[in-house]
Amino acid sequence: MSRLQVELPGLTLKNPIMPASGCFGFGREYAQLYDLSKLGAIMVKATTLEPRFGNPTPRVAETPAGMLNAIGLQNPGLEKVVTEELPWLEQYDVPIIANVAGSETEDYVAVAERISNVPNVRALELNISCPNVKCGGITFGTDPEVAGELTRAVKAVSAVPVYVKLSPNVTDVTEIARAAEAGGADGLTLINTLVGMRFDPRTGKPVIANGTGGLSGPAVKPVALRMVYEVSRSVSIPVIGMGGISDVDDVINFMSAGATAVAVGTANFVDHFVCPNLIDALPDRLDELGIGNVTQLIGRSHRI
Amino acid sequence: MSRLQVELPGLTLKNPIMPASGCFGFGREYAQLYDLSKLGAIMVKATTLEPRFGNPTPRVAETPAGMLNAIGLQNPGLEKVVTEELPWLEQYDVPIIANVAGSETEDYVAVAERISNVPNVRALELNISCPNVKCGGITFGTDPEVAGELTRAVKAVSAVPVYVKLSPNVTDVTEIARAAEAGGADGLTLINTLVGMRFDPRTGKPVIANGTGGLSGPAVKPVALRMVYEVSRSVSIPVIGMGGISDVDDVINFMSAGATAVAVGTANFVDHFVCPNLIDALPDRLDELGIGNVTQLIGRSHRI
Amino acid sequence: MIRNERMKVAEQREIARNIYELVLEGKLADEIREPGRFIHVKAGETMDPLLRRPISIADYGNGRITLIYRAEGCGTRLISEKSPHGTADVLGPLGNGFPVRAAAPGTKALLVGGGIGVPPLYGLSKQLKEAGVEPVHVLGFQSDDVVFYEEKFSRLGETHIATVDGSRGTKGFVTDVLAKLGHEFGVYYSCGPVPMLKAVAEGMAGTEGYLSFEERMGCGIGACFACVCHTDSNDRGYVKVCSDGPVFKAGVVTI
Amino acid sequence: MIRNERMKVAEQREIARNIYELVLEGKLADEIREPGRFIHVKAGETMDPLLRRPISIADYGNGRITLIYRAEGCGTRLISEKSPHGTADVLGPLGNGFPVRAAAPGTKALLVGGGIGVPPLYGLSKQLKEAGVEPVHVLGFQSDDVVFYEEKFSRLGETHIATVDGSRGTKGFVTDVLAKLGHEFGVYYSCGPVPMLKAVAEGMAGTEGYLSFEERMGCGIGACFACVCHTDSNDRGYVKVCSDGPVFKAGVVTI
Ligand SMILES: Cc1cc2nc3c(=O)[nH]c(=O)nc-3n(C[C@H](O)[C@H](O)[C@H](O)COP(=O)(O)OP(=O)(O)OC[C@H]3O[C@@H](n4cnc5c(N)ncnc54)[C@H](O)[C@@H]3O)c2cc1C
Ligand SMILES: Cc1cc2nc3c(=O)[nH]c(=O)nc-3n(C[C@H](O)[C@H](O)[C@H](O)COP(=O)(O)OP(=O)(O)OC[C@H]3O[C@@H](n4cnc5c(N)ncnc54)[C@H](O)[C@@H]3O)c2cc1C
Ligand SMILES: Cc1cc2nc3c(=O)[nH]c(=O)nc-3n(C[C@H](O)[C@H](O)[C@H](O)COP(=O)(O)O)c2cc1C
Ligand SMILES: Cc1cc2nc3c(=O)[nH]c(=O)nc-3n(C[C@H](O)[C@H](O)[C@H](O)COP(=O)(O)O)c2cc1C
Ligand code: FES
Ligand code: FES
Repeated sequence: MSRLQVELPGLTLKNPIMPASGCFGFGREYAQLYDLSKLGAIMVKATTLEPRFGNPTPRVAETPAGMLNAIGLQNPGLEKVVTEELPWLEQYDVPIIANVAGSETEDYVAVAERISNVPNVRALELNISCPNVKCGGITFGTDPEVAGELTRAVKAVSAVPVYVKLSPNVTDVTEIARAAEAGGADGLTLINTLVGMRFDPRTGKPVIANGTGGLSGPAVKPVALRMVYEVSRSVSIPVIGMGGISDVDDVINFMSAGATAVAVGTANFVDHFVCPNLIDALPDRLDELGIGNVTQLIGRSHRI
Repeated sequence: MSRLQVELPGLTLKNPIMPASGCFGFGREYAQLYDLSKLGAIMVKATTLEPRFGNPTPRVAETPAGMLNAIGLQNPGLEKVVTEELPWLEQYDVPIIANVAGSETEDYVAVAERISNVPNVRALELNISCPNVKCGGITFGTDPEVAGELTRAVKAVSAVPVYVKLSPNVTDVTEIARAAEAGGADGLTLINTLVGMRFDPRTGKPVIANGTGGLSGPAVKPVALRMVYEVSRSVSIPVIGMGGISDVDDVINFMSAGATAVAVGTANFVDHFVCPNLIDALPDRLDELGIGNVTQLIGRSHRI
Repeated sequence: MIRNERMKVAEQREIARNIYELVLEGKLADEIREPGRFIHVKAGETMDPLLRRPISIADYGNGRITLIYRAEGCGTRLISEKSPHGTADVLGPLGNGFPVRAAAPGTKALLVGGGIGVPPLYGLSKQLKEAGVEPVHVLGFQSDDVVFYEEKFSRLGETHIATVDGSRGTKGFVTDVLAKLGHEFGVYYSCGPVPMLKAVAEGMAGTEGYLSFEERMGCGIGACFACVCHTDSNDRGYVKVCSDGPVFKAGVVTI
Repeated sequence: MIRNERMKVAEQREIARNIYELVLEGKLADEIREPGRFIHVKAGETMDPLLRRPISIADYGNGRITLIYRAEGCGTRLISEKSPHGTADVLGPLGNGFPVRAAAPGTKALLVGGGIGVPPLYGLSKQLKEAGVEPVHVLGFQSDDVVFYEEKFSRLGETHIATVDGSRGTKGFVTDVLAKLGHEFGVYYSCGPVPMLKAVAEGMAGTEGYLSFEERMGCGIGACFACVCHTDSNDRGYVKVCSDGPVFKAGVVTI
């Protein structure tokens, strides 16, 4: 077994590195740059029942060591994703984690049921934490009861393991984590973006047309690491960590904090080869640290 | 009246710029660098009933465009603050906002009662949001009922207006804001730090001896701006905004978002003259923007 | 092929107030087949500023590309500090450029640029000329001190300058010049701020035209949906400026 | 007086592997009265890296200061890229240095440095020598390729080098050299990693000594309480490395 391999419910990953949802589309663009089979997995863009156009532009704004986005879950809708995007990805030897979003429980359930039966979809990621849509998304992610219920409803129909994606915009992230676990979640992914704003000093108006946006990138990394640490200590299901990862020590640190694998979002816009670069750099860094197998990193901070 | 002057309960400020609590001690060190009378106000370091030594070191760690701190409210205690530090500040023509912290309601009340009677203390800032102490601090700042009760208890004894300092580590900051308002707060200050962590890749341990620390600096600015915007729209008491302010456009933007004045924390460590520099830069920037009076900025984004 | 390359800084100079001409050397230059494409440049070496900056390729050839940009915000100011010892981390070439073949040899083509929208028209004009098309340039700037490349454009064809304050050429906007131009054009090409594009497209209605757009970008390659514009011309209802554009046929993007 | 100055970069060179000597010019240099004080340097021009970096003043005079530092993390690497065209944003001088007068003229003083703790001892040694004290240097390094200033120290007095891998001088630690030194010292001064300081203080127990400490810093001027160490020597129970130190009399800081 390769020293980079990790096991997660539904997923045997060649390595613990995958692009985060929304930062990699359905893989077509990055496939121009490198072989997607190299990746541990791919978290594809959020899929909703109907196609969505998303929010007006500007949809992104730079912030110190971070960015705000309010894409608004633009996607071609379940039908196209299932008949066009996911089959296209079949040519690569890489498990797909399908990010599922909606406005009501019924939407989530409908998307989950159908998408979980696509052959290369090995897990679902329930997006209950998108801050950029008026209904649905984050409202599900801030109330433990609602989060637990939704998880239960989706678990009932899903043909593959279900990961719940947690919002950092909460007082106690472990409370939502435990509710998702109690609802039957097979794993957790975190963090989604922090709600933020930027203003234009000339007009006094928000720069993002939507007003608020989701903050991501290196700026949020300390918050993400803290939440991965807290959550992984308070549940017994595995965690996929993300939030500001851009170099190999970030991978090491998220795993030390308690993540079994990691996802890379914003960094794909800065270094378009970041995922394969991290995968290549990891063995050498493990050597330097005197660590034989990447799994030895997982939750190392809890033991000391 | 100067075009930079702003009015707040208990405070007539020459200008809307003041150093944030904990980043300026009791002013002695910065007084070596410039005349403190230039400042709009000074938010002095948290004062507790008894002296506190604080947390073990390392207490700070750098993060992308930010820093973590876990000082742990180190301070010489109420007696020394009232008899030595505040009287020393009497030589400057600048109103003092005293930051009050404690582990129990009684501590807050005792500190508030005595410190609010010191002549140059024109307002209190109730620190219910410090993430770096085991009891007290943030626990008061995440439960609206507890926050409201504490505010009421302190208001009952304070000789000066009371501002409540809000934690960003909550699901709905407006809920705590409204509870503080209902408890009789004269104003709100926000944000305190976001809870974060950093790890050492070699050891797998947290870099900050305390484990977690409070994230501040430019990295948190988008979150701070969003919360100032939300809170100022949901209460009718004034807001002092802070979180990552370092340049004159940040001042403009926090005021546009809804702040009546702003505080500068971490930036004092990067540019030790940042407060006087901002005060000097503000009139020119107002000219460029075609704005006559700084008060015209306040909540400008709400009107458009 | 899209490359990510540390290109060598061959030259960098300020050619007008805050306007820089940067010449980069590397393999990426050989991948460019069309004027009007762009590259995505990492401004500094740290996490702030974070995002790459999209800059049009003003000219290319012989293993080099020329960029012309305004040092404005924090990112472009850092780029302007790169000196001939150094390198620049560049992703590209990206997007789709101006179709040179849309202009028939022997006809006149109109090129209208505004401010930092002018640079990609230079490479376009050179190629039109080579293809036997006669380029006519109408270039708008804020004021005399930010005008650049007037002579270079003049060498390729008739060139009109407009400045808002009248400190060089016609006082006013490019549309003020257009109104007085007596030519027949087979096609027009334009790049500049949206209000200008809009005015040009209206003034040239009936003539085939190509417009280059700007939009805030994340990835620059079509993956993040940051740079989406509405369209009625396809059934998705949108186009992405970074990968479907930045150049679109007039009428495609709703402005 | 503490100044915040954009000092001119006069010289910058790598004097050992990843070890740089940086000479800065400015008014700040005239404010320094004592060896062992430090400055706080802004590494880049943006928000990342954010905090200033504390670096000891290795030498000063004639309107110049010399820093010697290891380019390790992101901040010191950026500092190492500053070239003689540029400037460095410096706050200082900060802290309290080594008391030269603690050594009586005619006596021998022991100076023990480890790695990047060696630099401030150079300025100290020069001043001791001028004051008629005979400095004896014991300098520890990881290996031959990171040894610096051996010749400069040798010119001032007896100099012993220890390297962990034995690639230069004595194999082992500075304490291995100290054990074999036959001299009588009136006072010792030391700067380096805490385990070294501890070992030196133990080995020299009974002799008056001064130790220079490092601690993570925020403000660098005593306002933020980041750099606090326990002490039994005052009734506050603590000292701040940045403003009470970095040099403390041996025994003051609990190690
Ligand atoms: C396809 C394309 C081609 C371009 N070609 C050129 C060119 O040849 N010459 C030139 O001077 N400029 C060009 N621009 C505009 C250039 O990208 C911006 O001026 C630049 O990104 C501003 O960065 P900054 O660091 O100066 O500003 P900042 O204000 O620090 O930028 C903050 C963020 O906003 C983005 N941004 C700011 N202005 C623009 C803008 N107008 N368009 C898109 N994003 C923006 C930045 O990329 C960054 O992410 C082009 C833009 C696009 C989309
Ligand atoms: C009073 C004093 C004098 C010093 N003198 C010298 C000197 O003359 N030459 C030299 O090479 N080094 C010296 N150091 C150590 C030097 O400050 C650190 O090596 C440097 O800050 C590391 O920055 P970085 O960007 O390379 O590392 P990073 O890992 O990027 O630094 C991250 C953060 O940790 C802090 N940090 C990292 N290491 C240290 C450290 N050892 N001490 C304090 N803070 C640290 C940085 O300042 C920064 O805030 C001194 C430290 C102090 C406190
Ligand atoms: C442009 C953009 C679009 C995103 N879209 C989605 C999405 O569709 N579904 C989702 O669950 N998360 C989405 N996210 C959040 C990321 O998957 C990730 O959780 C977050 O950005 C933190 O990671 P990072 O700092 O590495 O970007 C998006 C993030 C960005 C920047
Ligand atoms: C080193 C340090 C110490 C702080 N101590 C206090 C404190 O004692 N009381 C308090 O209310 N806030 C304290 N804060 C929080 C700041 O007052 C401020 O709310 C926060 O840092 C955000 O502003 P900034 O990003 O400008 O630093 C401290 C912050 C820092 C960085
Ligand atoms: S910038 Fe990402 S899709 Fe265009
Ligand atoms: S670094 Fe702030 S008190 Fe020493």
